[in-house]
Amino acid sequence: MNGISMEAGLLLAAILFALGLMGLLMRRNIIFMLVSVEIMLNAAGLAFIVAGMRWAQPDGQVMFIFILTMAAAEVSVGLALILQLYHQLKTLDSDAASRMRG
Amino acid sequence: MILLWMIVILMAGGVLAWITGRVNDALPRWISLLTILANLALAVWLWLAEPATALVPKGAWIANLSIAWIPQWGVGFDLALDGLSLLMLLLTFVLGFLAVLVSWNEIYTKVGFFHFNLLWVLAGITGVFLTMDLFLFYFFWEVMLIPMYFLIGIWGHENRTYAAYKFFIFTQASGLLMLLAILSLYFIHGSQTGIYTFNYFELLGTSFSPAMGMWLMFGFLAAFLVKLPVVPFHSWLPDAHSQAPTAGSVILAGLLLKTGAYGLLRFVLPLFPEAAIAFAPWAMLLGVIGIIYGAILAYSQTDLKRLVAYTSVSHMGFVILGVFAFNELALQGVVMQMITHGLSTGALFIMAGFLYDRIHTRNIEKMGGFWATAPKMGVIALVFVMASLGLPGLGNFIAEFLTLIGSWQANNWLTVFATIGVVLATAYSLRILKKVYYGQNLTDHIIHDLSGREMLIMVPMVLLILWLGLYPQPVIDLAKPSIDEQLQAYTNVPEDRTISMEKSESTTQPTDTLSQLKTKGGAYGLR
Amino acid sequence: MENLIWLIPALPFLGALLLILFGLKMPRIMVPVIGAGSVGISSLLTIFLGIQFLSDGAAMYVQHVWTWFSIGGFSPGIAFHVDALTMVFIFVITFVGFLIHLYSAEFMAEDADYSRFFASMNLFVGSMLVLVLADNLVLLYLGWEGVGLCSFLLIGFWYREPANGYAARKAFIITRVGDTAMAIGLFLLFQYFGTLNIQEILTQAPQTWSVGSQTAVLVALLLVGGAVGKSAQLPLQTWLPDAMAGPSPVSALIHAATMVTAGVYLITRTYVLFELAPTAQMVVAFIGAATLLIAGFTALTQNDLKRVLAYSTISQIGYMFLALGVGAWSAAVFHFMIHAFFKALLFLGAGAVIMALHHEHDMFKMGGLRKKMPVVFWTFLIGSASLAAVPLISAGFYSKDQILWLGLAGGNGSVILYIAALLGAFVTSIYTFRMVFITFYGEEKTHISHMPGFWMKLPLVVLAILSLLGGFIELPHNFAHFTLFTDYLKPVLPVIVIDEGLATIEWIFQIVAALVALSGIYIAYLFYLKKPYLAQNMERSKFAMSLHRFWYSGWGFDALYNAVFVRPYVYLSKANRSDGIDFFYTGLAYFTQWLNSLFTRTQTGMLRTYMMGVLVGAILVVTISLLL
Amino acid sequence: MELTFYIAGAVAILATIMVITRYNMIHALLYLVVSFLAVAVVFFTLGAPFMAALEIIIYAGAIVVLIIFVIMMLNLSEDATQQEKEWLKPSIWIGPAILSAVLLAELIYIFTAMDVPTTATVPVDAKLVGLALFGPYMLGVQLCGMMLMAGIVGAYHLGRQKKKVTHRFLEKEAAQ
Repeated sequence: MNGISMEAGLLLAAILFALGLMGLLMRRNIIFMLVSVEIMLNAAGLAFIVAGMRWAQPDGQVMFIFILTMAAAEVSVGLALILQLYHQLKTLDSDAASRMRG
Repeated sequence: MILLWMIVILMAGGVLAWITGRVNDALPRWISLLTILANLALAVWLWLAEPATALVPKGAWIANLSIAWIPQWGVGFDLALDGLSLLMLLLTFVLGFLAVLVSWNEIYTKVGFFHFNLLWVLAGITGVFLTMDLFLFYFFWEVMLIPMYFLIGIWGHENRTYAAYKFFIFTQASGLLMLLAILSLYFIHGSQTGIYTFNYFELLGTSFSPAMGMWLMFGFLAAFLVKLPVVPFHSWLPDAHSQAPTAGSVILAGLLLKTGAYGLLRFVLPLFPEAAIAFAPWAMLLGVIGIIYGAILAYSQTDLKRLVAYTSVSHMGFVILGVFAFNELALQGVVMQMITHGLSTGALFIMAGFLYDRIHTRNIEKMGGFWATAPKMGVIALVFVMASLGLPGLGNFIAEFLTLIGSWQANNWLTVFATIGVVLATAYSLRILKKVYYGQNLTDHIIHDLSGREMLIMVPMVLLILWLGLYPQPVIDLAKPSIDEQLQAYTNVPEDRTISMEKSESTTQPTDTLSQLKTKGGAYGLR
Repeated sequence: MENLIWLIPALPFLGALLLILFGLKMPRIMVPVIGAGSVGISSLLTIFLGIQFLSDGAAMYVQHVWTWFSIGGFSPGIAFHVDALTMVFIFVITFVGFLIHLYSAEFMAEDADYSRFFASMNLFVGSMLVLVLADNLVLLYLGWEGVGLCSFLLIGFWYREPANGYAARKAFIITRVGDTAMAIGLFLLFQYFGTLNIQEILTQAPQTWSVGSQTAVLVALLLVGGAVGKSAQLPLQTWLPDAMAGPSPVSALIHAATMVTAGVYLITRTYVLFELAPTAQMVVAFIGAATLLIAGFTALTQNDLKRVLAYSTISQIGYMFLALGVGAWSAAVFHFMIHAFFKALLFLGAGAVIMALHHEHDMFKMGGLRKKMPVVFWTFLIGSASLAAVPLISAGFYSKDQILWLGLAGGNGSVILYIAALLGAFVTSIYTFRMVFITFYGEEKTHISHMPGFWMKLPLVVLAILSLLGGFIELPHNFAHFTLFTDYLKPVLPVIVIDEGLATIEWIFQIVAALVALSGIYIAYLFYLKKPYLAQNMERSKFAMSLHRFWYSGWGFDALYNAVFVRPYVYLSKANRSDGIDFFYTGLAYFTQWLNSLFTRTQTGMLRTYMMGVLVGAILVVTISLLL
Repeated sequence: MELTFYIAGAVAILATIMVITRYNMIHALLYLVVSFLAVAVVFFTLGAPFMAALEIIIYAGAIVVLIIFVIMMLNLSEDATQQEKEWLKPSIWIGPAILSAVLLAELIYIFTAMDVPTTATVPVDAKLVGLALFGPYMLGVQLCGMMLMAGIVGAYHLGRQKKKVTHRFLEKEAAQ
């Protein structure tokens, strides 16, 4: 039992999420975009944990673990894709990969 | 069980025809012919055995079959056969038989796949005519749609792709509306009684608020009126009919349109008596507009198949006119119209196919004087042209006369206009005869008279249409119990109305909770 | 014998069936044997039936062959009803029909479609018999439409000529307009009586409706609609002159003797309804009077021999309608019978003339045939005398005089009707003898190629005898009390009430009628034989010319209908050939395509743009859910 | 404890701002590690020590290290930083920033406008989490396993350096 209110936790999560979103939209560098996505995922996990604490249920933490796993998988696949992309286009500019031609 | 066999035989025959089509072109033809004949024999046997089974206190039902399919959702594999279905099945197999014969010398590409599609369309139609489970009904409704799309799209005439798409989009879009209505019906019935089921008999007693009933009926009507077709929704039909191969046109005009009429009789009338009565004058008006509009358009067409297609629009107007007259005479007329229109229009399409075979055009401006060299063809064409204008002694007269005399009891003025449609029918029908068979032959082609195979197709049709015109009583007797059943809801209307009004008040309760449930998903849930 | 009634219509049908199935394969000689033979046997049966009918004194025979269909108490049967009225009609149909078949055996002998001709003719005779024998209105309607079909087939018999096809189609469609009215009448009758059995309706109607009831008037008028269509009366008369495109025997049988009088039969058959609806009966009388005048004046100006006869047929049926309108039922039926004899005779005679002159229809290219074709001339003359109602010796005098007299003295008679009928009679005798003088007198203008043989002369002679003697079975009251025909029909049709005040001076009117007929003949003689320049002088005046043109065109009815109905309809149909409603759906398709091209632009491939979209969407969703 | 929470939260926010504004990638990643650590502290203050540990091990440890490795593999030159400077102009970032701010404002409004009585959080220990994971969420755990497997296989497949470009999405681009 501690005195931290749920609002404060959720507020933090919201701010982190918004910052991640801002980063995602601002940067053209694809690695920065990936990093921003990580921040957003992390913020979502934080929200889950705060909610779980509020109701004294383990479910929030379980969800965080799932998000964590997902983030790990996502990062590995994402980085692999970035590697390929750089190999092909010789740049990390996300706008350069705007053509979907197979 | 015999009902299931009918569908299974057709589907299996289709697959077999496809497989053997890779080996040999003739095999699929024979296989489909035998398949359909087997089914025809089954149907005839059911008919002849009918007096014995009629004594069973089941009422109108001659045979039925009920297998649980997806019991969790209340979906059953329920088939049942009454006089109406049996008549439709007989028509299906007769026309199917003729369709195979017609394509004997017409289809040379992908013969196996053609017959697969043909048989699957027939299987779908058979299913539609038999099924007593709305889910299954929708399933078969789709089964008959997709093979038909291929029939038009692959073996059709010059503009086939456009026609096939148009056909598909019209019927599919309207079918989805029906699915929506079926699902709402399912949930409404479920929330009222606690029994979630698609079974037709269970759903029969469902009552709704008047507005709800109206909307649900419109869902069903959308599918059936497009299929029928009724005038503002008819524009797929001329394209599909004129572009389809002969067998496709025969099945489209003879059977697919009838599924719409059958749906009206089987589902719309008994399920939504309230809404149907409220909508009846408008429906009859649509029918009359269809009769006259179709006739006017048919008059000026130059493409023979297109002309016949518009006559279908006109003739199907009688169906909706009769259905919404809610009396026995009119409904008998409608059933008769379904059968005789299937035969007469089918025959006219087949004649158009024969002519296309000979001169490779469907343009009647390029025809003329064919009577001189093809008198047999002329006589048979004469019979069916006369059938289409409603000459007494041929089946169509009985149909139109009964429909009109029945609808007269319901609405005088509309019937008067519908009767005027018969004059217009005379104009366009005689135009066919005059353009094609009268006058001078201006083409270089010498028109050969009908061959033995062609006579084998046409002679039974002539005999059938004459039989239906001179002694239709067996058909009427067969259809009577089911028509009585469909009309049950209308025999004591005032009483019914009060009951359902009371019920409709209680039904508002569950729908209200339903609507609350929906909004729970919104932002308010967070508070 | 009464169990064999069904054979009377069945035999011609059988003949037609045989000819349709095997007509092309059987030896040529068999075709007329089957065609005429079946009708011949029918007529023999009819005569036997008639003898039995007269001798055993039964009011009617009814034979129920099978129930056509039966739905909830409505069960019209294929059932035949024979009473005195029917007997007259089936006698005329089978007997005159047989004679015309005999005639056609020779007349059509050269035609390639010999068997098609006889098949259609047999089908016609069968349908016509069904029409008059039917015991219910549905079966009557079957016969009614059946004869319409045969009329269509036979008018368009020489189908290679496009004009014939048009004429056939016109005939069918115009009569169909009338049939529609009749069908609506049937619906109305069914609504009130729950049955369409004629006898039941006739017995129930007086109990259901009072005299002058609006429904009764409506029903009667609708039936009149059917009758005017079939009988080529105003306003649906325009098809009959064009129907002359068919072979002459067809014109004789269908468009003179039998089918066109179906309307007369229908009204007579349902006379009870008309007695309940005096207004409708009045309408019938005036339709008859107007038609007989219009058609008579039109006949005056025609050049085509058969068209003269066609208009005269319209005019004569107008007399029958007039008789029906004043309630002189038996007079109408009597005139029907006599008219069948002499008009069939005239058409057959005209056919012989036309055949002899290489299918020349124009009277002014004929002439001088009196010497060359004596049999045809004399029989034609007898027919003409009957048509013009030459007093005392011709049958036509007795039947027409009766109508004239009853038109004035009958219960519903009036002076207007009488004057119209008298004027009509005057015109009739002018145009009839104009036709005779132009065709048979004067000098020969076209060479004769084909003289009628025995089979063509025999029917002419038989019909000529009937046209002379047929009238003596019914004499005017003041000659002798010898009214066989009226007495015979008395059980079926009520006897007309005669104004007693006028009855004493009936002889004056008879003399007037006789003088009118004779003076008409004299005027024709004067204008076309004695002093032809008189006619030419008259044609020079401007007024006469325009009047002539107006009459020649049949009082402009064709042009009127073309302008009011046909052309707008065809225009409407042609204008909308590609189906206006379809534009909506193609428009929908184009709209969808346009939307597609619009939304494709958002597919830039830029990740950040997509993200921006997601963000805007999220903001929108959150905002909306906050606001609601 | 409360104070720790607020301080850690502030650190996390600041560090994240730094992450998204750095031109140099490695600097950004270092700030990211700080951000993750701060969030881990937040977890700890909330009473979820096990989650805090996982956050440090996986996010701050594994994931960031993975990204650094990749950056090293790419062997970026000095130009990259220059490039970033060009890309990150106010005209580019002002729009997204405003929109994100709007969203944030709405979220804050939603959280603060709740009329649910604010109660303090209750710590839940790792044992309960374990029980839940291998009890009702068994299926989820299995799915996660499968997903990780798929991720590994996918990463291996995609990340392979090939002599010749064969990936169908990118073949044409490479050919140009």
